[in-house]
Amino acid sequence: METKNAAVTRKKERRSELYRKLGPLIALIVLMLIVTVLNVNFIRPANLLNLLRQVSVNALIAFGMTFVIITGGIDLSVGSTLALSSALTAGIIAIGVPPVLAIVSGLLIGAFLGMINGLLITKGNVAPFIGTLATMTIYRGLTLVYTEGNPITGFGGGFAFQFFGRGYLFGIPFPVIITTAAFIILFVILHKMTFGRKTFAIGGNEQAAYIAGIKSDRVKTMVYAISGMMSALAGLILTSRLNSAQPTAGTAYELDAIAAVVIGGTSLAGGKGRIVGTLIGALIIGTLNNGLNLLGVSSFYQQVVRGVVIIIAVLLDRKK
Amino acid sequence: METKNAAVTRKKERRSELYRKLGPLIALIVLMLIVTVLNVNFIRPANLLNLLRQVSVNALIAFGMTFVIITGGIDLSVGSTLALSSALTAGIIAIGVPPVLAIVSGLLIGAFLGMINGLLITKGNVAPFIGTLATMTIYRGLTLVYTEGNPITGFGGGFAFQFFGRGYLFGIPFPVIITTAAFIILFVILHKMTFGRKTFAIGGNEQAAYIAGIKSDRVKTMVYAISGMMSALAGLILTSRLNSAQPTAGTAYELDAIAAVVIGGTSLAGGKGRIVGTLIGALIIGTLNNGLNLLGVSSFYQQVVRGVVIIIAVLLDRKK
Amino acid sequence: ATLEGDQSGDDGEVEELAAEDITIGLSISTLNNPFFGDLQRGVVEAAEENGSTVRSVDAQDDTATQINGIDDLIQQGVDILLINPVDSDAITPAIESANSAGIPVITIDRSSEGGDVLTFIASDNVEGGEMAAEFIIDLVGEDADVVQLEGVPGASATNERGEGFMNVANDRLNVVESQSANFNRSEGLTVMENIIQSYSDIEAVFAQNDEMALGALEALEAAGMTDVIVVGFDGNDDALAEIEAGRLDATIAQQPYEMGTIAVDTVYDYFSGGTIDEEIGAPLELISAE
Amino acid sequence: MHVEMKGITKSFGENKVLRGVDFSLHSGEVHALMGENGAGKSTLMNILTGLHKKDSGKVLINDEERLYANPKEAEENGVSFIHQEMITWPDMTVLENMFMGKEIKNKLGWVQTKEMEKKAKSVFGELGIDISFDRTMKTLSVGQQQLVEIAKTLLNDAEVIIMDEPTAALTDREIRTLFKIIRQLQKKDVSLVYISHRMEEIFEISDRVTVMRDGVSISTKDTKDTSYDEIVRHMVGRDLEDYYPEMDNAQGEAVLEVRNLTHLPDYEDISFTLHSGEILGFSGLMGAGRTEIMRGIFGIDKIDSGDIYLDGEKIDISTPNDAVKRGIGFLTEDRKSEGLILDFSVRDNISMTAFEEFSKGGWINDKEEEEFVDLLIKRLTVKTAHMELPVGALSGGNQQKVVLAKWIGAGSRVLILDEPTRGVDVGAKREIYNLMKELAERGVGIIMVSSDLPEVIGVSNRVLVVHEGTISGELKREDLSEERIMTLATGGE
Ligand SMILES: Nc1ncnc2c1ncn2[C@@H]1O[C@H](COP(=O)(O)OP(=O)(O)OP(=O)(O)O)[C@@H](O)[C@H]1O
Ligand SMILES: Nc1ncnc2c1ncn2[C@@H]1O[C@H](COP(=O)(O)OP(=O)(O)OP(=O)(O)O)[C@@H](O)[C@H]1O
Ligand SMILES: O[C@@H]1[C@H](O)[C@H](O)CO[C@H]1O
Ligand SMILES: [Mg+2]
Ligand SMILES: [Mg+2]
Repeated sequence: METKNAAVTRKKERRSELYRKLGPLIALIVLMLIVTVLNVNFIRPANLLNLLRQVSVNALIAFGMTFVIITGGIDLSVGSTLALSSALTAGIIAIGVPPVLAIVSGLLIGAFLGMINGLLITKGNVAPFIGTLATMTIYRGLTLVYTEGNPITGFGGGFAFQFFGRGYLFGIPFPVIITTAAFIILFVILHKMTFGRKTFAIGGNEQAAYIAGIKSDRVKTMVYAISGMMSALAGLILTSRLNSAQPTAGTAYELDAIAAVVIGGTSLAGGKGRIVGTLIGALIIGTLNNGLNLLGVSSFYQQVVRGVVIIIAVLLDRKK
Repeated sequence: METKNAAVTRKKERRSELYRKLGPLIALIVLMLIVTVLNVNFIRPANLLNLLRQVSVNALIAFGMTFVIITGGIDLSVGSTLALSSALTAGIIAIGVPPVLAIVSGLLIGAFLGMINGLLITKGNVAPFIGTLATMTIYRGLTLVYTEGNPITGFGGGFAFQFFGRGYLFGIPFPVIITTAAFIILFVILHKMTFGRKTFAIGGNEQAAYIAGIKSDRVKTMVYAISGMMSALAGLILTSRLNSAQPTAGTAYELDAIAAVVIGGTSLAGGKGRIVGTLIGALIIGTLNNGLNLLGVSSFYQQVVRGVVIIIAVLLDRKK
Repeated sequence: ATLEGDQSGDDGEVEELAAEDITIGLSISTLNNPFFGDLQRGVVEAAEENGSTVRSVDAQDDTATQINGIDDLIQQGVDILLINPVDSDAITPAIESANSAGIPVITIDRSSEGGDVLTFIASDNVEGGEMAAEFIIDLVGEDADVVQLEGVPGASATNERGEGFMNVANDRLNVVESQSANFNRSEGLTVMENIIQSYSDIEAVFAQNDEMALGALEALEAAGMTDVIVVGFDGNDDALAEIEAGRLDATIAQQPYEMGTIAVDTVYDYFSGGTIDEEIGAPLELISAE
Repeated sequence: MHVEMKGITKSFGENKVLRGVDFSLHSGEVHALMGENGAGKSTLMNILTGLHKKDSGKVLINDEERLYANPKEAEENGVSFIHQEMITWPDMTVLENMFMGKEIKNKLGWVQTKEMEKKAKSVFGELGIDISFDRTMKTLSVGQQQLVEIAKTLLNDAEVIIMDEPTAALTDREIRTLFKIIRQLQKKDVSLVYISHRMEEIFEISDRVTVMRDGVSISTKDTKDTSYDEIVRHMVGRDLEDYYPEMDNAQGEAVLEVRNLTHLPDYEDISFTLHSGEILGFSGLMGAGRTEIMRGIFGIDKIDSGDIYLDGEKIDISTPNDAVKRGIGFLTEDRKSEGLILDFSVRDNISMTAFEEFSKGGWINDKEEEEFVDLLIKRLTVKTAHMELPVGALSGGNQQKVVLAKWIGAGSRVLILDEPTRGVDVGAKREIYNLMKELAERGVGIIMVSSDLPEVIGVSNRVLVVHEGTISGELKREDLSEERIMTLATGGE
């Protein structure tokens, strides 16, 4: 009896688990179908590639955010980190550093800015919401100070840097390739490596994880560094695409990234989540933006629709 | 030893409690002293009244936010609620409804918008962060749809409505009087009445609150309604002061309000907080904005300074 | 019970002041746009040259922040206010408080709907919009499919440029799509990318400022639509460089720096007892590759 | 008040927790409710007090069918429940806690603190409690919190008080106070339901005993007519042999040496040696500082001074990670908040301390992990349907085994067990003792902090007694007795 019961529970659990995993995916497919029916242009390969390229910036930021949220934290500074690291990278290229080196420096700058968040939160014991709220303001301020409020343009960077955001490889936009690579690497780290396990454990019960010998301060600091680095990567793509580092770039991007993560089924309470879900979440948001534009919905109504879709997606996920 | 221990702990606790309460106040006084030394204009009564009037909008929103945060929630939609209720009120006045009635309707609209948040969170079981993130977008979108993106102006409202944001009573700006009144009422509700106790109880231990017979769904819904109503009140003051309802009004105001609450010593984890602290927090932020302007600090550096002050204030509070 | 702005300031004679004794208060709508950075620089440099003091505040595109900032300037006892409003309506009360404090006001780039203003310095945005439309017709002919990228909804520049553009385009061009990209470069990029998906035959784009035009340019180039005509507005450095490089076709150049210096000159005129025109036009110029 | 519950059934989803339970409570009696972890004791009482809805069956109060809609209504009708997991607001004051949801207010709705204090004072007086009302709950010891909870029930003139494992976190002195209070209440004709896993208490305090097993009530008897063995038989469905295993494990070399460990004001100058294969008991009163000492050794809290040696070599432990790396394990007294991640699977919980066992260069080998976890689940006979079940769904005893599995899996050579059997039923307790013995026999050195005197005496090879933060004495196995330990624990010679 007990075992029969257990088997039933097990089966049910698996099924609900499956729903939970498939929920966002089904939502995405339905959304894509609707848009296609309303405007067949949507499904054309050119538009889909365009869509993917548009999604890449938010997706990259949201990947990093997934780690942060799984630890039970939040990173509001991603947009400002994006802007500051982009501006500094543009500055670095402008003084003649080879573009590949500059890109690497840009990523390291992002990781460093993220690390500051991590240290504030772990060593300073500041709540993630308020700590990254503060650095969001600070990094934005520093960006404006550094750029004097002007976009940095004409900094050069040659083919390599231009290719970064604007290139194509086998007909696929390079940012899409970067995003795919980042996804695979982060997927492996989160779901196949001990670092990911530790990330989940901290979000599940930090005290228990700490006592089990997990260096939670170090893991958290690294997680914020990952988030910073992903923001920087997104920033570099944007900078390359726009051929310009904008001081106001990334404003309010944290909201889209958080929405992607949550729509993807990661819990804001920490301890639970999947990076595949985040990818799907980012695609849902991207499809929505792209689709609503294609359908000629006014940008005012777009906001309403976007909010409603976020709620529906989250409610669907609740219902399993 | 046990009793001695207890006594020591006790004393320590009282002292740290005192620090906790006085911390933000001391920070405010120090800040005011610094600004005064650098520019004596700051301390002139006319400027102090000006400062208070400037603070009133953020303070009102932050008062409501205090309730929300004490329940362990968050309300990101305050800025959009402010904009939507202002626009609708302006519309109501424009069709000739007497201003006092219109003001009351405006407050009810705000409360209603807040209630929607509350229901989403309690009945829909959506995390406050994501639920109010969604309504933030939706309310903003509705505002833009309603106003067609244009400010509403010349709607009239006569003396009564103008007085609301721009009047003086005994030489004191009327918004300051409204804010004081709201503070007193909310203080009593939070700290002297059972509703406040319930608010704390829910944030402290929701399961326990349920067992103690507290209808937490109802209390939470009301708390979000209070937050919405305070946002609407702030919006009416703003609309009256600007003589215009702006569709983009209140953008990012949630961040200043949350900062005021947290600087004031209310914990984002819920269950702990004081509305006096929030008032002080709002004054700190206001003094900072006013002071930095008086000192002629460039707006770019202002952002950096503001972020740093938030961190310092929170760290000071941590250290007790 | 009284109202802010009720007590009228000293309406008497203008007290003459030497340049060194003048403190100018400057309220800018946002410094996150190079256009206004230039404007501010124009004011500051012209004032410094003559030994005046400038105190400036940044509204960060928020109307409430702007009136707070202006209050702060009034508290510091500035002699005159130069205001670049975020919103032409919402600025009225701030101008009224300045009036009641007896501080004269000059608005720059965007007007005020109410209060007493000494003068208003701006380019003629309606005319600028018309110039852009005419330029496009010259290049692609009448009835071509064109797209307009609009600025921040509700800003006077958006409304006026749109009005001017449509004045001409209504009868002589086929505007297939007109969407807001908020005067912002990255939004210009995405909005344009999306438009391209539905309209592959467009021949020209009018962006209500250069930032959006530059974003649109990247989108068009990525789609291989390099022969689409793109016209911007402002004449900022990046845009001029792109015109030089032959990628951007034209921009309706405003001269923000000059607007700043004109404003300061007007201040000196005022304090030496000169008469001031009600409106002062800043030069507009269409800059194209030729 | 007379309570009668008949044929109560209750399922949570597929899980049939109660399958026809009969239970009755006479006025003025102390009725013990016993049963293994997960037998359904708390659930039954939650149904009585309106927290859960029954599926079928009858509840009669004074012979009338009656269902309380929620716990508050039950309380208002004189039925109070002191929950197993104490339900408090740590950041709120004692007074606020006591009156939560039933504040005294005036016509305007203002809370009347003065009057509430007056009322609370009289209740405290009755119970002989002296705690000031403005302290926050979290600053009280668990025992004091428990007393406040009891005082709370008196505020409502409760006629029925349910105590769900009230002594799990108390030491003997506090238990004595509690029993005194229970007797006073009984005189006032209050009926009590007393749930506990501690057999001695049952015989001391209760008038009748009901035993539950697998969601059914097995027997109800007058306490004086039953016996220890009978109760255990009813609980586990068979006879249990000796409760404590034969402690004949041989002891080897010193593994852990602690020298002059000090952290004021919690403890001072703590020195002792643990040998491999030894079970070293730590006894003492609540608040004596045993937990603090263990946390100090394990690197959770900072120490002021002192040295720690492992295998004769001085080591530096400043974080738990340093301890875990060196093969020290720590089963904390608070399983839920420090020992487990309740929503995580059995597998994730067990593998948390032992990544190296099944990963290379940070890469996890899923297969190896599964085998590793499976082995531990089998070795410790953790009762779980499968390893993906969330740990929170297991019974208390099995949760405790998961924590043990985690530390055994980590290859711990030194195991610190803080209250390892708190809230664990007899059957599971025995299994845990057997495991401890087995580990000791394989050379693991074990420190067992326990407030359960029979347990300390039953399984320790040697006992150290802690009094006010210092070690007040050491007792060899042959010298162990409750009297000796209590004398040392209270500061006597
Ligand atoms: N809210 C709930 N949802 C699902 N299952 C529950 C819930 N509450 C209890 N259970 C399950 O019901 C069973 C009985 O639990 P209960 O708490 O009544 O046991 P108990 O006899 O009090 O055990 P213990 O001695 O460990 O306290 C357990 O299997 C438990 O997992
Ligand atoms: N009177 C008190 N005031 C505040 N905190 C207390 C008090 N009594 C105990 N505590 C808390 O609980 C701890 C109890 O001490 P500790 O746990 O070290 O003793 P113990 O001998 O292990 O007792 P226990 O059996 O409860 O585990 C204290 O160190 C402190 O953290
Ligand atoms: O005139 C200015 C510029 O065109 C700027 O790009 C946006 O704001 C307008 O007011
Ligand atoms: Mg129980
Ligand atoms: Mg202990």
